Amino acid sequence: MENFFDLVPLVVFVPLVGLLINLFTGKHLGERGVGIVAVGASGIAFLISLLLWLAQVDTGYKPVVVDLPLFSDWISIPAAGVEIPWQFRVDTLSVTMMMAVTFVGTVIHLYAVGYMHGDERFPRFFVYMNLFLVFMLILVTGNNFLMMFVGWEGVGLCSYLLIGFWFDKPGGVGWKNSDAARKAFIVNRVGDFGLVLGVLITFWTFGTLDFYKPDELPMAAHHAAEAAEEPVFAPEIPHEAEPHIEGPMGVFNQAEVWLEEGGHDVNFGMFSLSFESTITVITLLFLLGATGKSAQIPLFVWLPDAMAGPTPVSALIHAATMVTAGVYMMVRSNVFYHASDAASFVVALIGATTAIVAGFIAVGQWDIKRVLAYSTISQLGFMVAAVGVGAYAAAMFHLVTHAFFKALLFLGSGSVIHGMEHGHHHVAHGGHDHDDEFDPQDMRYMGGLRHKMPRTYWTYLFGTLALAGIIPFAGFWSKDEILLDALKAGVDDARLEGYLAFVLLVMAAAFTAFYMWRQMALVFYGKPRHAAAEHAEESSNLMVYPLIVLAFFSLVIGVINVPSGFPILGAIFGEHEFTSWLEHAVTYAHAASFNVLLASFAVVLALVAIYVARAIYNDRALETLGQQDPLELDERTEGLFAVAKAKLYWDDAYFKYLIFPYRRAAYWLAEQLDWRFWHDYVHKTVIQKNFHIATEFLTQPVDKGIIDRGFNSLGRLMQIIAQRIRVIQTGYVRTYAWTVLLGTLLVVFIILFPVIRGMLGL
Amino acid sequence: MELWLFIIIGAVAIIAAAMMLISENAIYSALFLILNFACIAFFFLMLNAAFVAMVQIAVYAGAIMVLFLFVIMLLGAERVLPEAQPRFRWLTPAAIILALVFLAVSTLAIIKGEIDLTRPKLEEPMVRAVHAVDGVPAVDVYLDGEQVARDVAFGEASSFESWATGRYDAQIFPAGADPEADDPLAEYPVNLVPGVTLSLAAIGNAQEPELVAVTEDLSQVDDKDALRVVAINALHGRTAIDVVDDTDSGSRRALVENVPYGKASDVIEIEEDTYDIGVYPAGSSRTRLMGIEDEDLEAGTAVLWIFTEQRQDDNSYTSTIVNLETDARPPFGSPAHVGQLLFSRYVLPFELVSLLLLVAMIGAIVLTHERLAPRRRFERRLANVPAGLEQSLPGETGD
Amino acid sequence: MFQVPSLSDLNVAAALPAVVLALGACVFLVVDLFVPRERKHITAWLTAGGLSVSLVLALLSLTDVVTFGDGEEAFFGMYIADQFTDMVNVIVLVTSLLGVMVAYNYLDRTNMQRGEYYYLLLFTTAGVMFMGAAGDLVVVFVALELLSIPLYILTGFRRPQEQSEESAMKYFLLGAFSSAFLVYGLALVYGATGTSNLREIWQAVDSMVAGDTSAQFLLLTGAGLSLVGLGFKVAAVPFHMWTPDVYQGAPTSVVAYMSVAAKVGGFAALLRVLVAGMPNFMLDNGTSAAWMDVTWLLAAATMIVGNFIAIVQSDLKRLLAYSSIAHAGYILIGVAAAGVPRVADEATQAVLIYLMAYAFTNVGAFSVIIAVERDDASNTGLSSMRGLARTQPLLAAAMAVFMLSLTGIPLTAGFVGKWFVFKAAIAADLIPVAVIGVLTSVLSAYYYLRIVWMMYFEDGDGEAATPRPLAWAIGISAIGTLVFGFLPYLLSDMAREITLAFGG
Amino acid sequence: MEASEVSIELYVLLSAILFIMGTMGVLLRRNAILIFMSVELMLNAANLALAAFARQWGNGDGHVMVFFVMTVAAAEVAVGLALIVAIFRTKKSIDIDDLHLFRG
Repeated sequence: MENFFDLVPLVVFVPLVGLLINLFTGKHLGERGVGIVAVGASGIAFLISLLLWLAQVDTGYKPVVVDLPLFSDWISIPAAGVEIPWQFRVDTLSVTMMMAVTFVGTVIHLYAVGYMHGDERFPRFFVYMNLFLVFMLILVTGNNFLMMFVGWEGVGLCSYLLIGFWFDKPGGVGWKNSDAARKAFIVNRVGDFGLVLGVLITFWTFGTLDFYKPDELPMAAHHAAEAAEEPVFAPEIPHEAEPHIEGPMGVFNQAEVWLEEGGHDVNFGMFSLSFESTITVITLLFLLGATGKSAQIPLFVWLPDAMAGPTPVSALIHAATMVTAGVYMMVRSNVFYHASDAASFVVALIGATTAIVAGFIAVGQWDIKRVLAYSTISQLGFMVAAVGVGAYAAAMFHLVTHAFFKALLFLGSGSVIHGMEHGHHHVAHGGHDHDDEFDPQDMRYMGGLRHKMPRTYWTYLFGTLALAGIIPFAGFWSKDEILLDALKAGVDDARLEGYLAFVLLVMAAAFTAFYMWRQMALVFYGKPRHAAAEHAEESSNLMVYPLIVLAFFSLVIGVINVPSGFPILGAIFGEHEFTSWLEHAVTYAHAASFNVLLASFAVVLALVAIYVARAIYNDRALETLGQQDPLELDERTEGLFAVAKAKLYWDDAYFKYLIFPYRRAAYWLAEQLDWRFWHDYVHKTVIQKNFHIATEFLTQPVDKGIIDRGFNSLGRLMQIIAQRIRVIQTGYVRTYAWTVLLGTLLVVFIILFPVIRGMLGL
Repeated sequence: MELWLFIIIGAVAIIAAAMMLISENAIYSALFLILNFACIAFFFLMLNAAFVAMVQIAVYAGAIMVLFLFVIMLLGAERVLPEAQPRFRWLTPAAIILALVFLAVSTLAIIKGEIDLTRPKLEEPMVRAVHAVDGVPAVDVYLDGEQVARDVAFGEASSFESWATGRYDAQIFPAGADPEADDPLAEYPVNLVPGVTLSLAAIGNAQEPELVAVTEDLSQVDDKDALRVVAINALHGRTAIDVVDDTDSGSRRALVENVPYGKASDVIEIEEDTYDIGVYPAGSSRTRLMGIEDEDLEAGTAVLWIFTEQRQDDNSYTSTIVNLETDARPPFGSPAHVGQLLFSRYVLPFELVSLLLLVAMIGAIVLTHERLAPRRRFERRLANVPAGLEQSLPGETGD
Repeated sequence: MFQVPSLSDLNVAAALPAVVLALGACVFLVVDLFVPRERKHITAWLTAGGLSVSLVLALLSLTDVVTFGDGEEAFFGMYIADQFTDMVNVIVLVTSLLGVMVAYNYLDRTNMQRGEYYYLLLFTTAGVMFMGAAGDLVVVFVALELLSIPLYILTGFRRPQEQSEESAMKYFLLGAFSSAFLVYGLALVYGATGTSNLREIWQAVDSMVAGDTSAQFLLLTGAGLSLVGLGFKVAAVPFHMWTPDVYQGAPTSVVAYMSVAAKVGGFAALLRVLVAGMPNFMLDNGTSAAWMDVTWLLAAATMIVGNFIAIVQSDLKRLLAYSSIAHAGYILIGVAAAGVPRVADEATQAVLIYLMAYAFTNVGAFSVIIAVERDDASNTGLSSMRGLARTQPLLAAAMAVFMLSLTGIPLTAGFVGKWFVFKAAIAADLIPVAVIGVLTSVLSAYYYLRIVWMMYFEDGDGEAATPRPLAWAIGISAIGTLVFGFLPYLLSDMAREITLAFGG
Repeated sequence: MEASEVSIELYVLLSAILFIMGTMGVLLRRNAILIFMSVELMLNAANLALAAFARQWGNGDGHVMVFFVMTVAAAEVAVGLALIVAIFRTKKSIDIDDLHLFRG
């Protein structure tokens, strides 16, 4: 099956082809055609990932580096010793990411076909979506930091384009949308700046950006073996892997070697740092990148606003895949993080704090998608914290399970919003007053949807339970793993961040269960609180079936990594399958055994939180729900809720301390120069128009049919050429024979040519 | 003389071909083609390809062209009417130019190909094994570890095998032995050069067998009544021998003289006849060591005699002659020559060609066989069908 | 005395699958005489049985479960029973079996149900098998004729329909013309090397390359002319002109079979002659065989011309004819790549993999045409595909799979074939050709996907009839196309051992 | 086999000339039977070359090849003439320029 590995470029190229097809012919294909192409491209990418997975299993999980033919030395300056080949890396980590991205991507694409039905820019949407897949897959399949960075920037671009997808919505919404897009873009730049700097230092330090060179195996197999409590989980990497290190190494093995030897300094020209400190600097810079992309403190502010994009975008990009890129990047660099205690500490702290802070904020939100957005931030915090405490496998595990149930929840919310809009539409046309205040995403207008949208309800319930960490749903397994690892880091390794993370995460978990049940209650229970909710209808099958698929996986996907010592299921599905699978790519992946006490504690905590939520948002409370939350009415929680509702004043703080001063300075300068200049030109023209120009520029070819026209005339050109050529096919035998003779002559002449040339002395 | 003949016949062939091309009437064309074929048959003869020449006349000019003529006559298709508006004016000059270029290129290829004209290539050397060692049941013979023959019993010979030229060590082993592991019974260095035909004869006795390489000549004898004979002296007593024609006791004639032990005589040619052959110690005509009576020697064969002795049950020795007769190689290009090739090396294509002819027969039938009229049984059934059903029955579509 | 060689001398057992088939054909021919006219399906079943037996034997031999005969050479080196032969046998036997299945009802409803059809099919198949196993130029030639002549007859089988007869005539005249070139080419090769045996040619070429260069002219011209003769069979540009006319005029069931079988035979023989016979034929100490340049030029021309003209076709059969020309180009890339000795094996395997993939896909595509074709051979226009997805969803899905496979979309067999061929081309530094290949296959999407488009997005009657054997054939082809697409290692494993190089 | 006065080269050259004349016949004549006869001429030219080369190499393989070419030609003739007869029945013509139902 080694041949399969050569297929890996296709994972990137198939969506690329899909997007090109839609770009060129989207206008003609119609929704159906565009949908088939886009979903097909993503589905094929998934099937190829599946084949890669099979191949990995078949070849004993050996990491493979695949050269992209013809592109293998895309950046090559031999004089400067710079050589960064475009290589793909197929190992268990990248295959995991590929499978998750493409599977969830396919399901969401399918959903989006239903969701975006009737949108005037339907093809453009799927062009962006496939483009996103392309970049995301470049990100996860790259074998060097540069490819990863290309993907990183690319997904950022797609995110920007998609958040502002509805930039022209009337009533100021479009303005808000493009604002949100810009916000995401700018905030991410800060993070990207950190990443770029980190990558540059990495290159300066190691002279290469390759993770591993071809045929190089992750070196510290023995580290992993020591770290694993039970030898069962020692990876089956053959022993010759170790002395294999000759010639140039990839950054990770090089780092291992230098760390082992110790005493290396990195010379930065004006000053030099010890290698260990350099690693810390690099990892912290990477962390900055991750806080941008994965929406961690302090850069998480963009993600809730990013919900302005269409819901499938929120589900795919801002919940399941792109935002996990930071986690993936850190897990990929686990060798670095493992080496730097300081960085690990910061990482764990940031992750855990984000988890609790975002969980807290989520409680105070009324927008159904905002709740989920903060929940996503919180869950990403879990993953980052897991990286911080060294539980790389657990982080990846939570990443995978989270991808399923968060995608499910977002899609479910999309279905709810769709249903609400439908109901509102119905009401508006039914002669009722048009309600300008109405917001289909505001949970205060919902209620009682359980009966209106039963299938959405049930799948949403699955997602909620999974997110809340109720056994046996997927979230339980992964969250438990993280908590256990955090505690273990605290107890066994006496690491402060372990304790800290554990405490914060447990609290965050309780918050999770609470706000999710609050959401369930507000959306699905009680009675409809608005005419729109009364007339809401179940969404189309095209939207519901993906929900069912995701709900199924939210229930069962946890069994891929049943902890050791877990009764029955461990015997059926194997223990720590996922961890031992990752161990072949992630050097410091390790697993902790099952702890009944902790697990029960977490589950009970979640159940208690749900119970509390149920008690507060009981039917009576829901019936009388006005514009205020029961928590708001109760004076004991009033203040807290206000804080949560105000997002912990985080955005305000940003505004006050960062943007406002900046603007003040700008205003001041502008006023000094020309008030008009600032307001009319800079603001209106430069910022607003720029956004429009940018997206117009990118999509005009599609929308205005320029590419289309070009493509058509290309087609016509080919037809004309073909018409010209077909003339030779006269239908007369004699001319056919004539061509045969002509061909013979040519063949003989060409084949004799070298000899004739030699003879004539040419 | 030969060159002139070639030029004249060649000119005729070319003119005939040209006439075939330009004749308006297809019948003339066919006749000119026959003339051309006859010329080619003549060239075949000049090239020593007697059999092919024969087939060319009989099959090609005879059968096939007659078939052509027949079809032309049958269809009345002697001429295709010229078009009022020739469709491909450009075709004629273009084709002529192409053809000339092609001719130029192929002429170049042929001339530059520097076909070696003077020296016909010699055939590959051939070897066979002959077993004449008393007391060894059967032997395998190897050349440098490659098997030439296996399981050759006493008094028998394997068939001739073509072998690549070069120097080899010939070895004999008891049948079934492993040439890698076991020691050979005897060894003998041989040098295979192109054109040579060797018999590797194992002689002597079981204790000390020896190998002798005998050069034979299988080519055709010029005199068609003659044949070739070689004799090997493998007599136990190790005396040199004479082989004498004893047919007419009055005029005894020594065929070969003074052949030492373990050596072969020169190849001699003798007339076809029935002979009595006697073997005597060299120079002596008194003690006849052995002999064969009334031996019919046929022309066109090559005979190998090995004079040896065989141990009897009572430990005495009896003289024996291993008498091997091989057909002389048929002359180049003769029917026998081609026939032998056809039935040995080329048996597969030969069978395929027979299938091909079968297919051609079927094809001729399929393509010209007229469709039968609608079957009667069907019609009869039609007559019995109720009136309303008649239309719904599928008729034979007259496609 | 001269003795006729015995069966064991001939090592007949090594050629068992082919021999069984050829003998079977002869036996069925006799049996068929006793089968009444209206029950010719008995002959069809017999034929299918014979093919199955042979297929099983070939598969056993390919998978090394059973080794027939003693060593690789049979009939004094005329027949080479190696893995290559086995694979060629399997491909052509599968094609042939599918060919019988698609013909079964088609012949009935077009009123040409005759026993000859089936055993002519068998003879052709035998011809291909012997071509693939040829160890001698004579066998190449004779087997080529055994492949061609039944095809000429089958092309004209729909007598007295004018189209069928005309296409048979064209095919025949041009076929005879090109085989004359082949004969002349073989004669020149013989003249240059003094032998017709491929192994001896290989040896002779070795010494020729080492020694003086005078005979190179003859050998080069001979190789070129052989390329012409075989290039005609595989429909390589500019020897492709017969293809569209013949495919359009011939009975569709014949086209379904011959579009693959003739290619398999032609390419197998091409590989035998060029890659086994004269891979070492290099000029001026070059690194690639002398015939490589011309082969890749042909490949490029074939891909370009085939794909371009296909764009403007309005008849399905004619469109697929140009498509099959284009595919000949892709396969020729593999042949060209085999000119570099170090990739010869890889390229050979790639060609066989491509042929295997192509066999399923192309027979399948033609089977769908059979399904939509009316009894009077009409309704084969592109418009017949309109609305097929609504009336015949399964058939349309199968057709979509075939079209995607022909385009070379990943996860179909067609992609796998292209993948291996392009890989071999890149390994052989034939990057321009590989690029042309990729570009033209992008181009080909234009007309293949138009068919998919018509089936799914346009309204029409979409009438079709799929009686059981035809449905089976389409199903098997579709499954084969998908299975090989999903599990490419099935193909690569099958081909892994194959080498054409003579040892030593 | 004594050396011949006429060199093999000349025979091959003659065969090339005849082969090309055959080609010309195929290209230029419209009568299907004549085209067919031209093909026969080409095959014969090839045979002549084969026989010449057989003489040159002194082995019989060339003769056997000639034999096979002739037999195959016979088979081709049988089928070809049958086809011509068949098409004559339908079209009442053996002018190959009348065969152009398909084009393009």
